[in-house]
Amino acid sequence: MEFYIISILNGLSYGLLLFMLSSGLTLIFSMMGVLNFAHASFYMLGAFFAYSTTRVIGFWPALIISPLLVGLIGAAFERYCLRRVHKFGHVPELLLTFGLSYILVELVQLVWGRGPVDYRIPPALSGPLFTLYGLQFPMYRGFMMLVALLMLLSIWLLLTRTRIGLVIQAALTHPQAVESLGHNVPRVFMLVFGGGAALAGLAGVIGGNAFVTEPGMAEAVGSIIFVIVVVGGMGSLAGAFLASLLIGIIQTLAVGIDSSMLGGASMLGLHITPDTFGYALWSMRLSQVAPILPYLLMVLILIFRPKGLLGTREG
Amino acid sequence: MLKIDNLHAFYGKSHVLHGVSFEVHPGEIVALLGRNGSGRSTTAKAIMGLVHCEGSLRWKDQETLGKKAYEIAHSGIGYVPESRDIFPRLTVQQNLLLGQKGKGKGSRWSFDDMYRMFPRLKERQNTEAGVLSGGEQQMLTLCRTLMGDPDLIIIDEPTEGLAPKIVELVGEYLKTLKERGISVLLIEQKLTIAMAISDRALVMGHGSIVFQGTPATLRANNDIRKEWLEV
Amino acid sequence: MRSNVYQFKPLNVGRFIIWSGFALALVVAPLVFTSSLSQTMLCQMGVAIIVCLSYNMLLGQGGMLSFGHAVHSGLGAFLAIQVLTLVDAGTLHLPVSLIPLVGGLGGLAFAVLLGWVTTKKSGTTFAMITLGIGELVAAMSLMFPGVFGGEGGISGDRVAGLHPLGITFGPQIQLYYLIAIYTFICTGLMFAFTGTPLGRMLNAVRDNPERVEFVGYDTQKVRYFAFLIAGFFAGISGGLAALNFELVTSEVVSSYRSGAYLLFTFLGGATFFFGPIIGGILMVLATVVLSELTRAWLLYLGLVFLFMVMYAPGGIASLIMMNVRVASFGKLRPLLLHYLALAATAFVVLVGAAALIEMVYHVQLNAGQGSGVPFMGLTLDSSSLASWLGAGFVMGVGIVLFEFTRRQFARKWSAVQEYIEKETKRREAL
Amino acid sequence: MSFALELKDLRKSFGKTEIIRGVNLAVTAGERVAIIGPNGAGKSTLFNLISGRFEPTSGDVLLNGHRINGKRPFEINRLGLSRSFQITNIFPKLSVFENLRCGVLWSLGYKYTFLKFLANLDDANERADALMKMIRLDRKRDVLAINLTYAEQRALEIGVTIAGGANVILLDEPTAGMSKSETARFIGLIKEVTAGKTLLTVEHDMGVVFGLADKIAVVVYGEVLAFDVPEAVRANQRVQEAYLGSSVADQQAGGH
Amino acid sequence: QSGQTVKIAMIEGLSGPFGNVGQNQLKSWQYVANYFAGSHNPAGVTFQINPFDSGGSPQGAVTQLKAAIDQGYRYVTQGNGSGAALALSEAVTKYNERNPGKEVVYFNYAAVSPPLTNEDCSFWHFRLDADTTMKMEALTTFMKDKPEVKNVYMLDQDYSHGHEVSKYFQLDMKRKRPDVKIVGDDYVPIGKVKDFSPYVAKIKASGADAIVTGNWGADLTLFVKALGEAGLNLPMYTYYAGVTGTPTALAALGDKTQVYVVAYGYSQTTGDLGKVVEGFKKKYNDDFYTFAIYNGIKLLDAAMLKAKSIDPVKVAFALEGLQVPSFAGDVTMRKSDHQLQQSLFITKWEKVSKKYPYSNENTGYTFAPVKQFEPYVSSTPTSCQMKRPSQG
Ligand SMILES: Nc1ncnc2c1ncn2[C@@H]1O[C@H](COP(=O)(O)OP(=O)(O)OP(=O)(O)O)[C@@H](O)[C@H]1O
Ligand SMILES: Nc1ncnc2c1ncn2[C@@H]1O[C@H](COP(=O)(O)OP(=O)(O)OP(=O)(O)O)[C@@H](O)[C@H]1O
Ligand SMILES: CC(C)C[C@H](N)C(=O)O
Ligand SMILES: [Mg+2]
Ligand SMILES: [Mg+2]
Repeated sequence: MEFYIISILNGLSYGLLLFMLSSGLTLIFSMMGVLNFAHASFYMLGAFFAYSTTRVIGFWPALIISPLLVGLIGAAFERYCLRRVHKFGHVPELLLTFGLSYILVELVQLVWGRGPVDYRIPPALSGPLFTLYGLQFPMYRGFMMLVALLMLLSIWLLLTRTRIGLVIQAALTHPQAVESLGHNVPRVFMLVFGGGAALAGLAGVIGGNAFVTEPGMAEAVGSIIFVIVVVGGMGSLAGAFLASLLIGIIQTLAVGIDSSMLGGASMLGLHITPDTFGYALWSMRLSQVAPILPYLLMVLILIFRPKGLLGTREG
Repeated sequence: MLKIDNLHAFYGKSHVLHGVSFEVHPGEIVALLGRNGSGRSTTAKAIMGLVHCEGSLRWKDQETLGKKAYEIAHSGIGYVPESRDIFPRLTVQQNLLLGQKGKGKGSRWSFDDMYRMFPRLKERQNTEAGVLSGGEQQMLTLCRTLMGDPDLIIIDEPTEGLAPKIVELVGEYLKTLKERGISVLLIEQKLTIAMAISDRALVMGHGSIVFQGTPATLRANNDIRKEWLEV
Repeated sequence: MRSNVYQFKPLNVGRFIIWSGFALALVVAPLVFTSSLSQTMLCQMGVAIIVCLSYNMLLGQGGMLSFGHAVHSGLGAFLAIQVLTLVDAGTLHLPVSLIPLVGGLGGLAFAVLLGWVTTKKSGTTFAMITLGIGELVAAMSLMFPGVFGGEGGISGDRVAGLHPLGITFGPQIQLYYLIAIYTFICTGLMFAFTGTPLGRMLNAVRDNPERVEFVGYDTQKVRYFAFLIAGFFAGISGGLAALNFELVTSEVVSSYRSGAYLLFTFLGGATFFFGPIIGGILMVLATVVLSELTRAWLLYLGLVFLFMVMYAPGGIASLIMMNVRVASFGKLRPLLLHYLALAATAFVVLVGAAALIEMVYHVQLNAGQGSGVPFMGLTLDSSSLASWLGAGFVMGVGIVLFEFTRRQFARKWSAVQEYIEKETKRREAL
Repeated sequence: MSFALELKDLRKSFGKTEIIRGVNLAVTAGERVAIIGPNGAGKSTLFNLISGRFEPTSGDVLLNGHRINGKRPFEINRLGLSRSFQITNIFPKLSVFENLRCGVLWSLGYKYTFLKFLANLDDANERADALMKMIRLDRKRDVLAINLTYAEQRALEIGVTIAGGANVILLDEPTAGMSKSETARFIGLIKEVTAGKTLLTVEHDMGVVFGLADKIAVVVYGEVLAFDVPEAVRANQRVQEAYLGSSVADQQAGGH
Repeated sequence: QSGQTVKIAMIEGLSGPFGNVGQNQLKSWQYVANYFAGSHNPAGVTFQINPFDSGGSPQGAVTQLKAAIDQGYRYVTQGNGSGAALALSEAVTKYNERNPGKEVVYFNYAAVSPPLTNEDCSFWHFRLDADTTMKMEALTTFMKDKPEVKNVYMLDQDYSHGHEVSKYFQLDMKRKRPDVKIVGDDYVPIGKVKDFSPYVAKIKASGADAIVTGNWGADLTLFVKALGEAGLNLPMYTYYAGVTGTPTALAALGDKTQVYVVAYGYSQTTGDLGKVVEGFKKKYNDDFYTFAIYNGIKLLDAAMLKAKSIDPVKVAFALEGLQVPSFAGDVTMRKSDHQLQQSLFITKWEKVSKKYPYSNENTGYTFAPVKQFEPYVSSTPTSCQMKRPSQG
């Protein structure tokens, strides 16, 4: 029992972390339709910036500054690269971000070396928040959850309190029409992309010391964040949020479940021995596949509900 | 108010407008007529800064050539494209909302005006614009542009696909616009309402103006009509 | 780039020349590049060409952006190697030269299975499903050592079975010619495909699926069939790869591979049939040679992509075709000089930039190991300000010159284009 | 007698709004029927229901006596019904010729084959060429569809529609956005290419309507208000109120 | 042979995920080579190590092998990733069969997968590291004397390396301490898990009092980190805590962590190796932790002296059964399977002290030796049937 309570808690916090990672992507992907493969790289950039700025001026200022820096870089990238290819459609955009991710990771390695850097949790936030059944719940996790929620709020406000969302959606299909109605489409795109990058940066500042800040960190989160956006449903912020929590919890609970299909099979009277065909598959424990469940989930969702959980439209 | 002088426009390398010159004065309706492919839509796009062009475009005594579309729009020109260009994924309401420029800024027109003009739109206000009927879409684009509160409105074939009654209605509304001091550049195909409501008519052929005058003189001038319009 | 779809229909003479040229190239290549490395590379190129072409069936001709193409080439490879081991063991008597076909069938089989799911959807949804499936298969391949041989992968010996007229496929060169033959045939078949009803409807589906339904075709079926064929050829390339390396590891199904296919197919040019051929060749050059020449190769790669996508979104093929078009109007000669100038200045820029990058990497990677950086024959001294300034200067000058020549070229180019535009209009008018 | 196309108490609602409210219509083979009605009356929706783009909420659609509602568009097309679109809907990145050939292929039974070369399908190519001449686009054979003028695109739209040689053809505002002269030519064209076929066309231009139609169906608010020969319809009082009865209409009609 | 230069091709992932490890090991090779170039080498040959970037992938390795052979290399070395190692061993063997007279010898300095010196063994492959069976032999011998170890939890990466760690630990433990219960045996897909807290919760629930894992890289540090955060400070026994980057990450966790490492060496050594480690640190400000390289050069050197030639075939034969003095007693290249027999150590991660001053990655922490095992202790039997070429 207590194990499940703890797992749920872990699941929630992990889910919120996932949302923190993917919120920026949700913004860009759902609004601009750009599959931003460099998103994870922005996340990494945020972490490394934070590492350096923290040494100079401390964690709290870094919390503000490094996302801004990343945001600027993102905006610049949109302004000088992405914008050129926008008219050629999504594939070139995607490849552009692809190329960027290569470059960023190399540059990071040039500046900060190829190994992890010693980027620590600020003393103020380290230590347990509370203890549950003899396991401590780290304060920093609490902080992380808080920030994730703040992100959710801010994006939500952006989407509902301003027309930016509408302008972009319209501009995706009829840029000229939107412009001739007096909206500065290019600027809006730049802002959104920059904003998305900044969110990724913020995630980096916080994820960087919660986990390990190293050049490999981008690749690690790489595709999972897409899963979230897709499962949640393109164009749906709430969906992404829901998906994050769902995936977080599923994955966490699955870790705790050691039963495999063997059990089910024997229940059905099938009796499977190590030399039955595909024994490996039969004996695969749920806990073992937990980390790849999200992909399974995504495929299933896309097949049976292509809109995604709360999505409004397909593709 | 709008003064076009020796305007040349290009699509990529193809030269479409060859020195177009004309004026639009405050509060007048000018009809721009011509055959398919004569370059009327291109003229409209050129004014909105949507195609690459050379020459001189003066609006409210300022050179707008080379300005961005949104800047021109903000300076008070509204444009209703011929390919309706409604935003299919947004609702009717949202489409109109995007018509407004700096929000809050008081406009001559309110949502209610629009809905009064075309009750059909009110009924559909929360459906996705993409599923509207052809005609409804046409109405929507017109209203959307009006929401931006322009001083000059360029309308490219507004009556296309409209039922005769609605066509007449549109004619009426263009007149009311004029009464409110808004000038209209009306690009038309079928002479019907154009001749009825316009103060002046321009005829375009092969990318330049081949006739200027009142509808009356145009009606009189048969060979022009034969050569540049139709039998 | 005027046309986004390439209709290949020169006089059949021209076509004949092109194809025999291709064949000739395949034949003589290994006689020119004799070292065993270059021969393995040639083999890999053959394989890469096939897989990129098959990928472009989806991307270029069908508008299906797949992130999981490696699944088909990879699983094909696994099946092939498994069969090869059977042949080695003597339990199965199959000429080694047919093993690639086995791979093809493997690829096809999985296409039948997975395509059934994926091609139900199109656009972003399709892309994402393939991404998910790709990730799944990749993860699985490590989890079932039984089937995929775990980290070590599965290895076989291609010198197996009977050896008709002394062909053992032991020596690389023999294998090369096998691959060459496959490459030629597959390329031929895939080109033929573009000229068949299905091929054309595939383009139609890419452009406007809805209307396709109203001319009597089921878009899903069209996509599905194309997917199958692509899977088949991907499988063949997998089988060839298996023979080439005599080893198949889980990396062949990795999403990284799928990504590479996408990148290089695009770089080669997805809008023209022969684009992927260039892409395939580049893929091998980049991963083998470039990584050999410099430690900064990933950076270079990234930069190249960035610039290509930005300035030549049609890929290299489109650049070529543009000039072919110019040439066909007899306007190429005046441009050649400009190209020369461009190349020269660009080279200067590159030298400068590369020198800087190399020095940076040197400082970062082997600091303390002497400050000498070997660079194109001469050695730079990463510790002396001079060589930094020098490199910077070279690059700066290069940029200025390049920009200058570029402007000149641009002017000339647009003039030519204008002429061509007029010319075409005139011909239309005839 | 059996009808080429028959609608029986056809209904369609989107969400709670019912757009088509029980349409009954029977078109005999070889008839040319014009469908008119105010904007948003449901004309295009009607076409969408017939051509399988939407599925009816209730009621039946019979093509040559067979029930076709619920079938997918391509199935219906194979049964010999073809339609054009109000908002041009062609293959933008294919040349004029390819566009037409795509329209031809299935009807000539080439299905999904990848064992034949297009270049050798003489019948398909000849038919495509013939169509190209018919719609006067032979000059632009290899021009990509996007680069055509609006009018040309409309022509191509029709070309693709008739390419399959279907015997029931639906045209949604074929002449929209064309000058009178173009329109006149177009009516001729349509008559020519649909000779001997059953034709349903949506139109707002009374000129076209009276120039083209053997019978006119007036759709208002998702119901058929009248279905009769032009004279009778023009005389019909309710039609006058609901739709015609305007100087514009009279002018247009007078135009012929 | 004296006065000649021997070129060794180092085929390793020098870019990409494990680039940093490879880069470090490249420097290590080059450093040791220079170090021995001077007085220290009886054979009087100079070794020259040049990098070939395989991107860490098996196929990349095979391709780069071709490149090296073209450039006339007759000695190649590699270590990171047993996959690439198996691939190379295969490829080298095949090549040697097909190109007699041009043989190539392969030194494996880090890939620990047992098959390499068992069912898949090859005459041309020499393993300088201790394979998993040996490491587990030593580790279990160490743990069996720890009464507090009763319930062990195992977490490994879901690929052959991880599977082997789990398999051999359980085998050995059953033999030595039947009473010890394996309360968990979990696998994580390599490099996929970001948040290990669910596993920590599971471990807690399982009531384990010790953890054994073969994880490396982020999979190790994230795991340790999660344990620390949850305040579950169980002793952890592992392999690769010394690999580039990991110490830095460990240090960030403070003192409470108890990490034991089983390896064939440690950074506190004095004498020759001690000098190497010190010098390396001075020169590159980086840790020298792949001690196998030291043995590698020493063995090669001795073998060439013995063979009076640098011809690979002769050297290979000379290497068989060769015994040389090393930093911790003698090491022997076992003839039957070409697995180096050497002492193994258990070291513990702790703050630097006067006794153990060496600070890994300047973290102020170090791996302090807690136990040494003579070669015979950790020596394990082999199933290798070596196919030897005809001598000469
Ligand atoms: N996007 C474009 N690219 C190239 N040429 C174009 C483009 N749009 C229009 N043209 C050409 O410019 C000329 C004028 O087109 P325009 O649309 O202005 O004609 P129009 O007078 O509006 O006629 P209509 O709208 O009735 O077809 C035509 O010959 C057309 O071929
Ligand atoms: N998919 C849909 N969802 C909701 N409403 C729809 C949908 N499709 C059509 N409608 C509504 O049904 C009504 C009829 O549309 P339809 O396109 O049939 O009109 P129409 O008779 O073709 O008018 P027009 O002559 O202007 O084209 C319109 O009010 C439209 O908004
Ligand atoms: C990078 C190294 C820690 C890899 C390890 N030697 C292995 O066999 O996988
Ligand atoms: Mg126009
Ligand atoms: Mg309609």
